[in-house]
Amino acid sequence: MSTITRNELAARIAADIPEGSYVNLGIGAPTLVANYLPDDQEIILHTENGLLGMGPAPEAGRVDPDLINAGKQAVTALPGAAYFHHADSFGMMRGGHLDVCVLGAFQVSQTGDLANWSTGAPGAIPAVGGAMDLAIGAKSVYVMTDLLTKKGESKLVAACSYPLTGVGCVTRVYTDHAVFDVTPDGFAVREAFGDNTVDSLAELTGLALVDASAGSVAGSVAAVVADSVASVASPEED
Amino acid sequence: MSTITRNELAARIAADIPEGSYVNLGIGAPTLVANYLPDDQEIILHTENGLLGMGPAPEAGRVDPDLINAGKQAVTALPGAAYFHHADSFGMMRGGHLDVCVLGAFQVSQTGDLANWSTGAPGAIPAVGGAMDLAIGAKSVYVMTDLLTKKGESKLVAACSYPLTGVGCVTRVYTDHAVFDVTPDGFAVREAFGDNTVDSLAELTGLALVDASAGSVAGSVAAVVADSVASVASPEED
Amino acid sequence: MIDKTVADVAAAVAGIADGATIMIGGFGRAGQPVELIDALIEQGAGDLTIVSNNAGNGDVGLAALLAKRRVRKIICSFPRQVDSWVFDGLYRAGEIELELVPQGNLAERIRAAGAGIGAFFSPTGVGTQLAEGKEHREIDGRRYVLEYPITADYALVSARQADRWGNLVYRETARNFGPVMASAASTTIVQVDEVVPLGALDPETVVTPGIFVDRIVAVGERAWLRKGAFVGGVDLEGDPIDPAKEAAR
Amino acid sequence: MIDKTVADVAAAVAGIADGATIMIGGFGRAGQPVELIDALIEQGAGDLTIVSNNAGNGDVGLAALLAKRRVRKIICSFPRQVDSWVFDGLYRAGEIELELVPQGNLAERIRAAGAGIGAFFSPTGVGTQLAEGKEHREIDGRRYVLEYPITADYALVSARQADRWGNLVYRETARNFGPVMASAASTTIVQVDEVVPLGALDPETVVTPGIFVDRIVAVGERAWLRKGAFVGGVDLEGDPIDPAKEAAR
Repeated sequence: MSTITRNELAARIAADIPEGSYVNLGIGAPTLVANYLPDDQEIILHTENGLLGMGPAPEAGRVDPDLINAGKQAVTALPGAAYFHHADSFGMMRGGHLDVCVLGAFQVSQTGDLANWSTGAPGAIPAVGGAMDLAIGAKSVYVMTDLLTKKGESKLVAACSYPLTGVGCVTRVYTDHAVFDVTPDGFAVREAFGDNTVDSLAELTGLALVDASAGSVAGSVAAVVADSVASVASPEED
Repeated sequence: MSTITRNELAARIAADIPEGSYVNLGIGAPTLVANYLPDDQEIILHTENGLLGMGPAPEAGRVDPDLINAGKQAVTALPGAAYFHHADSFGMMRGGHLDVCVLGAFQVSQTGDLANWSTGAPGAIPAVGGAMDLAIGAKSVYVMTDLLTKKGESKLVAACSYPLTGVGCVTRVYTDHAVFDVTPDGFAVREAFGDNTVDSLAELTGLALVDASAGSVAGSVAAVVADSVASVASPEED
Repeated sequence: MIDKTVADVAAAVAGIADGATIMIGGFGRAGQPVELIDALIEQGAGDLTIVSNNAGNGDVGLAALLAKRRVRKIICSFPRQVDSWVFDGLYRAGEIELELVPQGNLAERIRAAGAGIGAFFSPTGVGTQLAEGKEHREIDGRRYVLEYPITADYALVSARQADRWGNLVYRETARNFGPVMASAASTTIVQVDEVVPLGALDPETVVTPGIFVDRIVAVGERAWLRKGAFVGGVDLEGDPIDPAKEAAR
Repeated sequence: MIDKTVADVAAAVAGIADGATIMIGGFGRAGQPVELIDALIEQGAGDLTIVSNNAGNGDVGLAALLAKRRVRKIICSFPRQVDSWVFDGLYRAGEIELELVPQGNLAERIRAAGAGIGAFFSPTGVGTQLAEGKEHREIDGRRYVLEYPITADYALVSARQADRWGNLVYRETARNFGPVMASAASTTIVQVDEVVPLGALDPETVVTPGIFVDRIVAVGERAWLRKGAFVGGVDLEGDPIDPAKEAAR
């Protein structure tokens, strides 16, 4: 089936974020979403290491090592920014003040469980960072991921086999094949890209899916996307 | 027996506070201690409504209603001051960062329980403010009070009959008759003023007292104090 | 463009319904959002639960709201003051419910609500009437009492300056409960002396980031600041030692 | 006169004993007190427990301390980074103990230690391996895990400026863990770019009040600030998306 590129997916997610939202883009691929936020709207980015009003990467030669994002990349601060310490920053997340957070994933279960911090592989060095705080730390938790692993297995699952990051925390999953909402009845297909259908997605995932796509495709970024072979993986796999 | 004045007692307490201490002086009579802190030493005053480095009352005509102490009196801020919000301010107290806090009392028990917020009288309007936080909020909790009530009853007691402010929290009691340490063996007379003796204090309080005064009177402010009739009451009685 | 400023205090308090829980900032008169409270009185919502350190001073602000019988219950630490006669009368008449909370527990419970903490063990109040019936636990040799968050539908806060994103700075000890209350309410409404352009506030010195703020209204400089940094003659009521009383002892 | 400044970094870390628990500020390299860590290496204390968000970057600072085998255990949230090879090697060899804590719980546990909170219920980590064996409770329909304070004998913190009373201001996201660690340790040691006269810091903008600070040492402006507010060519390692890896997918 056809897929959209990582950048197309980032644009698709960006289109769902209303002006005035407070948004945390995690690390890795989700940070691409920032590139597609409309220039004429104000959407305020949070980075959990202590900044609201994060701006884009600095110009070459203007790197400031004291000003970084959660991925430890150089960033800038916009007019209207504010700095704060870690307890305040994570209180902001835990207290439910962020509107949207976009995360990568290894697996998402049909009850909204998220696994994105550890493969549980023996000998792997564990590292969690802010993953568990982010997973429970926004009004809407969006996952950005390929639908399938490199081995072709579905990342949408009945129950996660990888160690959990959070329980019942995911609101919506944006994949290269389709957008899924987590509902009390399981995954609902909100929008299928290209030639994907609810039936074909059900076959790929091995899950019973709800059809919630009626009318939702029109006007979306993805509606015009044809076959693309780029993959959208979560950076936590690296 | 002879007693010292409220101001003499404030001076006596001030003499026990080393340079560099972080000190909270409660409200009412304990605030007099500030008048006797030596001008050539730096002792940093905390007021729990959000200021470290509190200075004296402003000159007439220079009252700033945004700058008040815990008793809601106008104060000033010294060079080196810092403002903070209530959760930070009470965290500072609760976390044991203050060296000394000086409080008034209705009663102090020989195990160091403090009662200073409520007489428990029927119909009284209860108000606690920061009393319970202060009681447990310093490395040394000093009480400043008359030894006797207006009816002649001892404020040092075997067990408090008034509602408690804190349990086992008092370090030392400065009264108009004598200074008492709270010890595992009960009250120990650290210093007796004028013609007070351990025996006479035991009679006044009706408590068995430890004599810990040997050598501690010499050179103290109180040693030169003769009969004084001024009383030292706790403001919370008002 | 994000612009949280509203035209006037009436717009600021629009939509507050009967039965709402409202946090009101301030310690005594410092930081008390008097203009917002006046607007709330005008707006008319009643049967309110108020969370505030004190229970009103004199006949203005919170005291005036109480006098209008709009408040069913107040959660506070220090209702009784030299100038709390409005509350005193209602309380004695059994016409207002009081939940008394030690001041630090009040601040921390509000902070917990804003920071997503489910409950916390505090050493304050252990062994006292105010901890009776609450869960106790000994941790590492010290006794603690379990305290729960205090949330609210609205917070009314007074600050010095805001930008249109809602970033706030305060002034001196008027900061007091503002930052924690702003974080704990579903809708935070702030009155400021002035709104400044976006970027005018140094991001290092913002005390309340705009994420916690929903509506901003400029009310002009407060009366005592109009003639400069200080004024005399302001009726600053304290909890003073009464010299007459003291002399009579 | 209160003067918390000390002459040099050796004086700043004097007295740290074997077996001490030490908090080290910083998120990656931002705010990492490299000069104090170097002094600690020189000073020689070992068998340490370190509390820090990361477990060292490259071969300097915390990584160098680890490489000297001075650290028995580390409590952190994110040890594995692109440049954490020193930690990685020790961990794989079983030569360092790791307590992994979600980043927000780490910050809040440190804050709790500083603020005298006995324990708190956090929603972070519920249902995960990192909450296994811990007490859980449902409060108001949500599940929480009970987390305890993390205290320390020392905190090593990097800040922008201090006065002699120990008031601190930070710079940008280098603030990160500094304020909470300063509040949580028995002895807080701070390296700053510069010490300014008492009164030079605006009391409205002090981030860490001096009450939390014991020793201050000026280490001069950090390398990347020497030529102005920005420099190029600094080896700023991130956790980047590796373009080569990405292309190969």
